[in-house]
Amino acid sequence: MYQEVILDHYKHPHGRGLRDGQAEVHHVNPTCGDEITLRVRMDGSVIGDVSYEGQGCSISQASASVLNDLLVGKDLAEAQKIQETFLELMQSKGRIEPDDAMEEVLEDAVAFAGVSKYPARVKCALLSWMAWKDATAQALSEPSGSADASGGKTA
Amino acid sequence: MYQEVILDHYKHPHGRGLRDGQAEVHHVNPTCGDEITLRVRMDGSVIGDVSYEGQGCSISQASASVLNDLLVGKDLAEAQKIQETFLELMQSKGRIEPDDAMEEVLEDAVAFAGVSKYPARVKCALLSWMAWKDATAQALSEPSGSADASGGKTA
Amino acid sequence: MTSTSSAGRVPAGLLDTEAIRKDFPVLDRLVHDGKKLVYLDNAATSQKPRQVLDTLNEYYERHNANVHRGVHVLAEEATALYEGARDKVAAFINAPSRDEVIFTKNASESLNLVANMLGWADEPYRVDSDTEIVITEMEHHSNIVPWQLLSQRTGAKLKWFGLTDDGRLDLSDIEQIITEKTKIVSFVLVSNILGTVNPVEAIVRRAQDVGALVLIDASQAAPHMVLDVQALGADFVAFTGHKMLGPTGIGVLWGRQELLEDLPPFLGGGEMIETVSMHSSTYAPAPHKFEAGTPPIAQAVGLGAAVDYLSAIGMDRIAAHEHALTEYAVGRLLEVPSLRIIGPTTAEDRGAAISFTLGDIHPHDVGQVLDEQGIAVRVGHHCARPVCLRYGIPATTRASFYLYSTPAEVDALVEGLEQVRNFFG
Amino acid sequence: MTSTSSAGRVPAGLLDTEAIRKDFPVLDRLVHDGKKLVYLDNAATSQKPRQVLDTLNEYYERHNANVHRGVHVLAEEATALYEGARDKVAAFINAPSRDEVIFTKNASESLNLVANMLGWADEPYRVDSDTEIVITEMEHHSNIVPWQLLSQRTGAKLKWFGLTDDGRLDLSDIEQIITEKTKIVSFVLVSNILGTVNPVEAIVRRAQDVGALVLIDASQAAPHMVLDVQALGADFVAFTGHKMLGPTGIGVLWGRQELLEDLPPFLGGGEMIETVSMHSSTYAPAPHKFEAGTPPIAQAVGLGAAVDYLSAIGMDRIAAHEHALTEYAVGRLLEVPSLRIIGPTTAEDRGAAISFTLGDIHPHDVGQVLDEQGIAVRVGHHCARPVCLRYGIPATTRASFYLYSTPAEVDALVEGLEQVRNFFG
Ligand SMILES: Cc1ncc(COP(=O)(O)O)c(C=O)c1O
Ligand SMILES: Cc1ncc(COP(=O)(O)O)c(C=O)c1O
Repeated sequence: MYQEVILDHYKHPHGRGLRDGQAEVHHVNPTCGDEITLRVRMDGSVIGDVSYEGQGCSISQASASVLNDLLVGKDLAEAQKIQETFLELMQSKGRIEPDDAMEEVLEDAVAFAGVSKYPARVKCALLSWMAWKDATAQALSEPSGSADASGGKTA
Repeated sequence: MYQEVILDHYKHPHGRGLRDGQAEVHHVNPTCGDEITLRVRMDGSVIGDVSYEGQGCSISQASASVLNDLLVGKDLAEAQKIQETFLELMQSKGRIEPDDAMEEVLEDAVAFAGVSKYPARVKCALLSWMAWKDATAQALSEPSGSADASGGKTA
Repeated sequence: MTSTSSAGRVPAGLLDTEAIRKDFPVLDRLVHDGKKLVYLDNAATSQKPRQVLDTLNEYYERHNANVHRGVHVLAEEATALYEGARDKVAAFINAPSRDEVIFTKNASESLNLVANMLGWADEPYRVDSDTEIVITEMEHHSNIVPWQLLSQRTGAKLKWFGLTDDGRLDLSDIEQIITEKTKIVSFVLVSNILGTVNPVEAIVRRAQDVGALVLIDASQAAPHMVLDVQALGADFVAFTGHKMLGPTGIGVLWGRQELLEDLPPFLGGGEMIETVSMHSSTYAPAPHKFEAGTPPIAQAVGLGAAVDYLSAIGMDRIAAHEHALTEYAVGRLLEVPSLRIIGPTTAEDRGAAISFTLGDIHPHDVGQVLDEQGIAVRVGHHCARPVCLRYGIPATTRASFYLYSTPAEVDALVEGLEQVRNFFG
Repeated sequence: MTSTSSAGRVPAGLLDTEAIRKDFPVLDRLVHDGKKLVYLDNAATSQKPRQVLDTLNEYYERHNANVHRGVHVLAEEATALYEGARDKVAAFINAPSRDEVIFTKNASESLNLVANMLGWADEPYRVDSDTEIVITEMEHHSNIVPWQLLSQRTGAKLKWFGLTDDGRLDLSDIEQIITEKTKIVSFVLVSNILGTVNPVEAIVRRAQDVGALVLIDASQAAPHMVLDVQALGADFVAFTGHKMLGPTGIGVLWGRQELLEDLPPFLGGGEMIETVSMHSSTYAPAPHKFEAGTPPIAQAVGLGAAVDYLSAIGMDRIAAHEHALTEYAVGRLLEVPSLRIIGPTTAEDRGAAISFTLGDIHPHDVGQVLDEQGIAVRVGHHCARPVCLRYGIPATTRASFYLYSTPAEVDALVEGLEQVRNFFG
């Protein structure tokens, strides 16, 4: 599963470090302690920057680096499509063999296809992507930023 | 396990009914709901009477009848010896084959030897005997009658 | 066992028990010097098919590891098997989400779990001294004692539905029993002692009207009929693996997701946390929040195999088999002089457990003499002593059937009861 | 695996692992295209010998029935087997009475059971807002979270012993931590992450001086050394079956008889009662008082077989084997560049679980690359996150040994770590 591409991103991460943004989130993978702090800066409907700091395994670190590569500069709708495609690949339990179309969308991120066979590592690969999704939602719902999380039945 | 003797005692119990006594106890076999109310009258150190009422299976009823036969009129020490011998037999898991000496002590009660192979029924056979032991202890400790049941560690 | 029914009516709708029985090694067991076992104690626990035992062996011989935290092959496999069992159970009960299926050790833990959650919950779920708890007089002790404990500890008032003379719930005073103060209504779907199938809809509707939660004890339903938690309309459903061909040591609590999110945890420990520091902890989302410690991994996997086995036959066909057999058994038992069925005397809205008394012969004696003929029934109060009190009897003898039970076994029971009567007559 | 140790020292005192390994089917498992499994994840769960699996099969194929209430052959047999398992466990831990052995579903339930009992207890045991609870910073989450919950629910103050830099309990402030207000001191006998064996006597003595109860988490001790509850001097001892060759789904709580008599029940339901009416219930004597519902029957019987297996080899010999192996492993691991052991770096007062970090290579990556070579270790915080916080690390890699582990497996681990370093170097 450790493709050369993954190791490269791990050893030389792209866009690492925290820079300005409209929203910041902190996500943890409770089963292994991987952590990421991630900020999103939107320039209108374009992803202006995704900056991050964190600790974790090669998979989670490389995945954040790939995310930065792929999403920064993209239009939100396109970025979301990339995120969904990556999610689909990671949840495929090794059953998706990325084709050219997918490779077009995911670029380096297709290297994570092998990781999808290891459920315990899928969470690592998705950590930064889930954080990005969360931070983006917050950035867009500024200044309120609080979705209704109560719910439940009133007696 | 249903010896003729047991069935006889079951169908024609000896000494059944509640009469005067110095102490009364009520024992329950929680696993099957067998119940007995039993009274003991001591005439000095002699068992004056053991009277009882109850509901239950043939084993528990017959055992109470046999107890009445065996213990009434006996000296306390002798009665206790009989009780202990019966207890030993019932806890033997079918491993004790009553010999002449035991038969001398237990008389009709040796018929319960077969019951000892059935753990679920041993409690039935012992119900009245445990009640008798309890009631006798109470009768002897009159008028106080309350053993210290608290115990435990003080912090 | 080989004779055809002396009553001459061979019920329709039966399963191919000859084929099914081959899957259950214990049914070949000989007892008491060569008598063939007639196992009619299925309401206490069911036997296990070869398929479940093979699954257990394969788990232990090839995949055994602790779940959820490992990156090695065995840990991945064990986790996939354990979580796969959750998927199977979720599908079996038509749960909207797999995350609503909590594995416990038995139905009793499932029921206690809900009682404890509600005691520690925040409003609007909190059970306290201003509130009421509703159960019924036909509950298993495992659905009585947890509520008595909760009532003692919180001051909440415990109320219950009584029983009619023919073994059904008396719902005539439902408006007085379930009120605006009621926080939880917990009742059994199929009684383990009376066999009664209870009218879920009427109770759920009233509970919903007053905003009370509903917990259904489906321990005697899940093994025997289609169990659809969405159709039931309850908030929680509890059942136990060992009565439905699964191993001992595994139970299930299904709960509506939003409730599981809102309610506090029960047992604390490994697996149920998100993050722990010495000062405070946060909890994992359900179902893990309610599964502290190493779960009964092999047992969940075994329950998954049991559910596969049941589904392959079809729960509707199993229900039809048992219905036909129960109808036959009720008919034949009522022919036995001085036999009184405690519970419904027809097969309508009735499960396959039949309790009875036989004159004034004590059930212990009935059971023992049957046992000597190889016939295994249960005797006693069947963990439902209030029912015995209600009908003024110390105990009952109970015969209970399952998918492998046959009319010939019913006949053996009836013949056995004749012998009991001769013996104690 | 075939090469002799490159370190050249073959440790003395080892068991005949060649013979022992034949009893464990899973140890022949090939993983990742034919690599032989090197199972070094024993602190998470142990593998099961054929003898335990045979016992489970025999239980289900011949004797399966619900326990305690039946008069039929199977019920008598199942009860005898289940209660016989209690006798075996009682003997294994030198319990003064078999009635002091409570079967639970795992160690986590055992620990929660005590915490809950104390919350509902009367004086003098009652934990409330005037009282204190003492644990340590090296506890498993299962011995932290129950006490945090109890503390939140009762207002009692939670205190703990910190750790020294070399992975031992810092008892220097024992008089300030365990005080007259302390009601319960709960601590681990052998740490599952550090491997540390804790000084029981000093803690028990201080607890007794102030009249506090003591609960020992022996989950990592019972599988590996002679466990004598009388010698420990504690009031309660908890452990879990699946780490000591037993099935999943079974745990043990031992408690002193007079305490079990005085303390209130935890789960309510069938089996734990004496008599039930709708208005009130009374409880059976211990151990049944604490065993609500159908117990993990097969699992208890399986644990009995595990205890037989361990005893036949001898816990002292198992301890000696592991000690020798640990000494060897510590030595070899310390040769690996940039490897840092988290926990004691000698084999003194140390169990057979060794946690370490490898430079700044994340444990997930270490574990994964080892796994590709067939070597199963555990990575993460091992349900002891406060220990990771204490030592400023996100996680560790942990190798843990058992009676079937060999020096060749230690060598395989060390070689595997070299590959990890090459890969991420
Ligand atoms: C020290 C310690 N305590 C408690 C536990 C909890 O045991 P279980 O998960 O079986 O409840 C474990 C193992 O996970 C442990 O290592
Ligand atoms: C109706 C009912 N509820 C609850 C239970 C408790 O199940 P368990 O003993 O598996 O906890 C049983 C069976 O004993 C039952 O028949």
